[in-house]
Amino acid sequence: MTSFRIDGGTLIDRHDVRRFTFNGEVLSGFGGDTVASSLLANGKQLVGRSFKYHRPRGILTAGAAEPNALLTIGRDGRRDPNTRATMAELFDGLEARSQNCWPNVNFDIGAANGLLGPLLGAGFYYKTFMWPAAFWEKVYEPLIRKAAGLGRASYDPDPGYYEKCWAHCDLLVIGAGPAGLAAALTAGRAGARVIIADEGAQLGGGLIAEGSSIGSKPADAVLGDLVGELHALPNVEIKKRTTVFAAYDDQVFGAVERVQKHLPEHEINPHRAMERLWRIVARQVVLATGAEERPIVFGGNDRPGVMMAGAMRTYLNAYGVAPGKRVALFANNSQAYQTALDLEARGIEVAAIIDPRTCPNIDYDGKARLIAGAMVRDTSGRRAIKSITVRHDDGSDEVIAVDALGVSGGYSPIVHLACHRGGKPVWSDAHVGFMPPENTDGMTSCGAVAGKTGIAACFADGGTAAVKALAELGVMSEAASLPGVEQAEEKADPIQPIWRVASSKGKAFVDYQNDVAASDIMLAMREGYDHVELAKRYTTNGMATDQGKTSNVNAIGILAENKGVSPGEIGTTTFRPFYTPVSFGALVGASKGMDFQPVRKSPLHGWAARNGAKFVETGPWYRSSWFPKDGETFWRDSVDREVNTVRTKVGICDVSTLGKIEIFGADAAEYLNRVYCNAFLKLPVGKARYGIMLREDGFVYDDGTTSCLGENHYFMTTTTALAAGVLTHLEFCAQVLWPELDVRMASATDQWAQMAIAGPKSRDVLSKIIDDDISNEAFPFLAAREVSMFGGRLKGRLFRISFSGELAYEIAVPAGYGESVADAIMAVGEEFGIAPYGTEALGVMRIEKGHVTHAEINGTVTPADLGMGKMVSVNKDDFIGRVMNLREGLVDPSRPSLVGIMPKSPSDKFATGSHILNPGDDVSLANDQGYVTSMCHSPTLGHAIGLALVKNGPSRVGEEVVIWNGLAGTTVTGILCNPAFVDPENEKLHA
Amino acid sequence: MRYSALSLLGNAFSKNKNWKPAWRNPDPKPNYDVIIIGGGGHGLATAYYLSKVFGVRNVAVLEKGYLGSGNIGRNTTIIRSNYLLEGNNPFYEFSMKLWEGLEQDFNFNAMVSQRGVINLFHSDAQRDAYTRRGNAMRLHGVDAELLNRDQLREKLPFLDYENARFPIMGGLMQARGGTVRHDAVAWGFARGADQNGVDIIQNCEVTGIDRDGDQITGVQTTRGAITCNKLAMAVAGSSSHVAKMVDMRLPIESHALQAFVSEGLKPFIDTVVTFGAGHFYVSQSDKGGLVFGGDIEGYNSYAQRGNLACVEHVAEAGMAMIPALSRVRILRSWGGIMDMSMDGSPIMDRTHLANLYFNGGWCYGGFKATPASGYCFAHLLATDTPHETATAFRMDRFARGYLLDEKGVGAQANLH
Amino acid sequence: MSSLVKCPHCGLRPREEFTIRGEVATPRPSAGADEATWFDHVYLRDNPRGEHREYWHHSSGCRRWLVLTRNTLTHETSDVVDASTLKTEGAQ
Amino acid sequence: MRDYPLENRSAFSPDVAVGTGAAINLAPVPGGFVIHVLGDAKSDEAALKQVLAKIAPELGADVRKSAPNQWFWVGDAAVYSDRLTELQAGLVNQFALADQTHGRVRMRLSGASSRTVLAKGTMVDLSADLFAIGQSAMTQIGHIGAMITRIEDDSFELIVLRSFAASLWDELHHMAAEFR
Repeated sequence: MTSFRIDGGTLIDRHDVRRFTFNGEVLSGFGGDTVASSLLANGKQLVGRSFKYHRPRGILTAGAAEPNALLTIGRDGRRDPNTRATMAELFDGLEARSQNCWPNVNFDIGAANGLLGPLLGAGFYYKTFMWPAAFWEKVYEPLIRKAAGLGRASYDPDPGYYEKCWAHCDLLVIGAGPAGLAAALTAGRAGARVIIADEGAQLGGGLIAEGSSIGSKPADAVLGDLVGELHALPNVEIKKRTTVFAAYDDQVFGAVERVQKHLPEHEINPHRAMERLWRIVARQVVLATGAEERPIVFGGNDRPGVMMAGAMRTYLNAYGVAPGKRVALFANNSQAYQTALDLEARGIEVAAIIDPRTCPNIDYDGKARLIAGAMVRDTSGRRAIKSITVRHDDGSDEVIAVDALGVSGGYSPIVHLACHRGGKPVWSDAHVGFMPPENTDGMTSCGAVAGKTGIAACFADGGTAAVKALAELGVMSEAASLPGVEQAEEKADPIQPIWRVASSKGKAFVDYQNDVAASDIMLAMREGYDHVELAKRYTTNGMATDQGKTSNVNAIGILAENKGVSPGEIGTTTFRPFYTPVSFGALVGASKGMDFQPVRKSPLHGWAARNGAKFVETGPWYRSSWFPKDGETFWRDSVDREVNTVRTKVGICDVSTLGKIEIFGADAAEYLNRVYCNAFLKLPVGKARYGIMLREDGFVYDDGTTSCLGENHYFMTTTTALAAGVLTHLEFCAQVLWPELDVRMASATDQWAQMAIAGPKSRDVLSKIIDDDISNEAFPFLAAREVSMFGGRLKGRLFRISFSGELAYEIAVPAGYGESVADAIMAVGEEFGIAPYGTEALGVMRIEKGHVTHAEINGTVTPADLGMGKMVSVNKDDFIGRVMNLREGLVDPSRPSLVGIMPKSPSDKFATGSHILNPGDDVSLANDQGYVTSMCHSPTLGHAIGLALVKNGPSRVGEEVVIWNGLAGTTVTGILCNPAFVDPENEKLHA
Repeated sequence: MRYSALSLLGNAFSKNKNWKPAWRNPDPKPNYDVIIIGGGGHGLATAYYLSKVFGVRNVAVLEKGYLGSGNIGRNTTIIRSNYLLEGNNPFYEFSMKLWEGLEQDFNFNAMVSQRGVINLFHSDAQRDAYTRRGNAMRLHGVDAELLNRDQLREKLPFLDYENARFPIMGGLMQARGGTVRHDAVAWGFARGADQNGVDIIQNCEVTGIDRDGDQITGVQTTRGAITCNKLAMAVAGSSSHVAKMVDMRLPIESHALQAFVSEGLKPFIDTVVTFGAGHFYVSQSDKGGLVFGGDIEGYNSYAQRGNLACVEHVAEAGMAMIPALSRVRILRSWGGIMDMSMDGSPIMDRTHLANLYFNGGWCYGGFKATPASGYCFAHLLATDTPHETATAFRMDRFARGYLLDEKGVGAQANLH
Repeated sequence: MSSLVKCPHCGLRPREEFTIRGEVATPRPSAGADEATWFDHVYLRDNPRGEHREYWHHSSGCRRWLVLTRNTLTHETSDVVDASTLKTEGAQ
Repeated sequence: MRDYPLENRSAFSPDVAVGTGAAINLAPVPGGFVIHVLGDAKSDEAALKQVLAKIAPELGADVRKSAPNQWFWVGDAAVYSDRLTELQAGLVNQFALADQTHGRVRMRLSGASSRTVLAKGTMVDLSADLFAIGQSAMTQIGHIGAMITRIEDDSFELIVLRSFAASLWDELHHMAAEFR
């Protein structure tokens, strides 16, 4: 194989030989190479296939805009599909594969699609595949879906570590080309906090490819000096390999740093991020993102070997790679002539420069033949270019043999980040391109993105931009003086726009990756899809992985030309994040797998674990759900035993996850009276009360108990699920609705370990550790107060409340003592047969007792629906939800209301979520009577029981209904009943 | 021109030079029987069914931008009818049935793909809620299936079953759910309506509404004044803004929702899957991109864009569900403006003005509703009575307390 | 400001630290107000395209409710105050 | 049960790894107290602060502002609930005191890389000129709410809800791993 590696190359290190594979073939390159430069050096012009027609494609660019050279790099969990070979740094052992081709990139069966080209024009699929109707689902769609996409993603999890980080600066400089470097240096010298970010592996941008001298110094020496000084400034943070991918509100910029993507696996530090997401908060921004060289739309412009003229120069000067042996250039601007000079300086033959301008104003003194007023209309060559056909201004054609063609159709400023917040780019006839929007608060554009050409002009512009940006912050500075700046002059270099070579023979591509040709854009116009957005959506132009970086402006030009208007009138499609694609890994950071969300652990977690608890995720918490004992193989064995233990002896349950709020203040009672729908004003010290909180729309929000612990001091509990929501709601009420009330709240959820001690023996157990008298007389149902424990060594809060329906207490102790106290309770309870019980048993017992939870309080029920309508105060002037609770629809007697339900035959089972039908009714939504909200097996009753919300439920107790579960295909005859299955008279509670 | 195998072949031979415009580009006439404000999916579908089913053909659709420039072109393309409430479920099922025959009906391939929609659940409480919902669907004859973990693992082996913070327990599947090529829906309805004589007028922004007492007489637009006998609003996203022209305040807030697409991948996931322990839903487009989204931004917005915090939130949920997404790169994000109603369900009703009709409040469920919304709104416009599947979408349900609150979060728009 | 909020108590903070409730509707009606007034307060919104006043709660910071004046088209925030000042100002 | 051995357990397991590297070091701060001091929202903050300034030194307490008219008193000595009741009695209308000694966990992150590690979690700009020694911020570190206080140039104390303490510890551990 011929090597295209020649002398020179400022970025590569020829002592550092790196081996890699491309489609299984072992090749080598050097440190500093990109995969693209090393492939070119190895003579690999054909590297991939296009999406629709599977046409052979080569490397077009040397940067982020690459539409063609997308490779899959790596394997298994480290497999990166669709990686731009032009951005991937070469490392030893790298594995790269071509995509979207079978059996291989050189011979691809899918290329047969090309023969159907005329049928497969823009939008063809909208007009076809409809006959016969059934074929779509069975034949067409599977075929289309099989052909989807380019690279194949791995199904393996990624072993890499990722993270996120915030950064702050006075000035963010985006892009480290000559303009960006000058801006950073200017601001850095003025003492500002500067971050300069560049997507490349090295700083320099356009300076890297610059072969000639600047002022009196070689370009790479100038670059070295600049970077050296920036590194020495402590207030300047340099971020290489960092792509600023989006601009968000309030000057927050998203950037992704490819920290270790360029390293072979054995060099990766597992504790360091593979990629790091930066969220940069910038006070001012200098946008120095440069400009993208545009391809020209002509017949056969996609043949491997056709490359951007500027990219050729980069490969030549930075990587020491020749684009070919005999090269032609096709350009409508003068910058491409520098490529010709650089090629010739390295002894590469430049066969011709084809310039559509009739009298180009250039100072080219090279040897190449200059063909003015001409265009390239066709190319030939099967897998790589062999010749071009030039159409002269006299209409004659000439075929010129070449093995590479450099193209330049002008420059499109990279305005993305200036437009992400809604700004519209502005067309400039002078620059033949869309310039950044004029009013971008806090962002100053400079260099090529602002239309400047030439290193010196960009140096000067960068300095000026930084001075301006810093002045906004009240910082005076002086533009850094850089080589060549004093000689910088704007040279008139009129570009002649060519949106499409009209004489093109064969397909002239606009969007390479999506195979959108000029004829497709014109077809879209003919069919009425003539708005730039419609044309994009109909043809898919600009929708590939490169997001139209090389294609959008040409498509706009073609639309404009055909409509006879300026491209400015057509306008661009919307620039949206991301500038270049960003991995999920980077955006997720460390929040993956078990670390997706943080875990909250109860202070009794360790105690529960030692007692064998099975835990269940409940929001952020892990709660103990049951405690299996030896010999219990099925969860219900344990749950039934736990229930029986509580019902006959005593049990202990961790309820620490309930929300707990300390409420203080002179107006606390008045405040509680307004946030609960039932009365709270006269709750005496030492008493707890069950309360229902409504939302302002009159539906139940949450329930819980609030106890008065002292004058102006209350202690509220909320459900676990709504703890955060209730506190936020309470703060809204206190701060916004009634700031005149003196009420202060502190979340105390974490301060207390709280246990329910329930069962007929609960008092006996607690008496052993509580010093105070807790007899029924001294501490009756709903008593609540601080108690002394363990001979005065500890204080706790004791509440006589019960969710299980048994004689029960809840004891709260400072969290650190929780495990110790729980252990003590287990020890003293042993003689009474105490057992720990979990949320499952608790759930069973509350259903047996007819108590509601969020299974019933589902946001669409009123207190009356839950059988608690009488609790809603009719005496209070005002409370949250009072008025809306009285609306017609909320007092409609046919509303589903709480009722108990059990199977007619005790051996029948049914499921929560089953619906209720009247016997004999058709199965239909119109006949739906309600649904089962909760169910369990009741060990106390020996059969399944449930709670249900049923139309007119309470008045239908005793009725037979159908419990319908269509998902499971079961129907069970049920009987509606009182929801309090156990102890409806509340005798146990008061025992 | 009717699209057929023959027309495709014929045009291929003539190098596709003879295709005719899919729709006309008419100037507004001075008067229409019905003016529909909003040339998005719902407005165009309304015009289509008005002209096709109800014989009302003197109709204009006024669109301030290009046709389909609203949410029809910026959603995640999902269709499903897995609703819980009696007021919603029959309507969405009606929509599903219309989807199933749509392409033959309007002779445009919108690539309706019934690849299945699976909603994952991660707790007993979620399973119970999905059981209730699945049974409500079944009661109405809608297909629904509860999958357990093993059945799910067979279908979607690459979900995180082993190392998940919130382990997946199962899923509720609607096999008839799926995706549709969103833009094509707007184009198909537009082309069909145009062929029936409807004037689709682009770049025509309504700037004022003329009235005489409680009668609407016409509209002021950037292309002049136009009179009409009936005026219909189908401008979800901007409902409050347009309603303000007739001093109407609505139970609606506008919120931005971001959606995303990844780089094109070879077939990766062949159903629509919704995560149950975070905000994330995903499907794969026919071009190979993973199309996904999450929750709204949370703040009122008329800017069609969002912020990074929400992007990260969505990505985190996505990877919690599918760990293999780590090296999949996200290509593009975009934003749409949702009419978030105060109970999370749409409004389709007459208004306090005699001949003004309102259609909006679709929250983020507007796309799947497009055909039925068009059909039912056309029904309302033509007959002055709601279609039998849309009787619950009344404007006065908020005042009267007959809410359609699927989530049960109450009168806070950004929670729905 | 929809990425960052300048909390009057804590300084510049990211969106993630806040819980958003929505528009500052009509003031909460008095206890005796009729159902229509209440309906307006609970359900109806101006939802303007442009300047908008809304409630944000600094839930991961000082836990104060704030009122932002924010433009819904540009996302620019022109004012942030502690929400308790609404009522105190209204009373004056 | 008068002699039952009561034990105040740490939120961390006893074998929690404590780094000793110069670059980064994470350690629990055992013992001491945390008291949430709540002033009336309508009072003048400066006046409240003066009262606090008088009594805080007596407890050896550091006063860290958490919200308008609200502070955390943090100290290394043990304060028993009786003393708290006594204090509360003397301050009736000005302050409410909520003991959070058990509800909040303190840990210290120090070393040359401590600021870099924290920047992986919080948006608050902790550069020395903006966040001086003694300054506090209630903020979020990753997904977890925490109060950050600068103790020394390269040393920060974090106060986190007890239930989240182990999670935050793990998160910081990961964030700091590259510097160990």
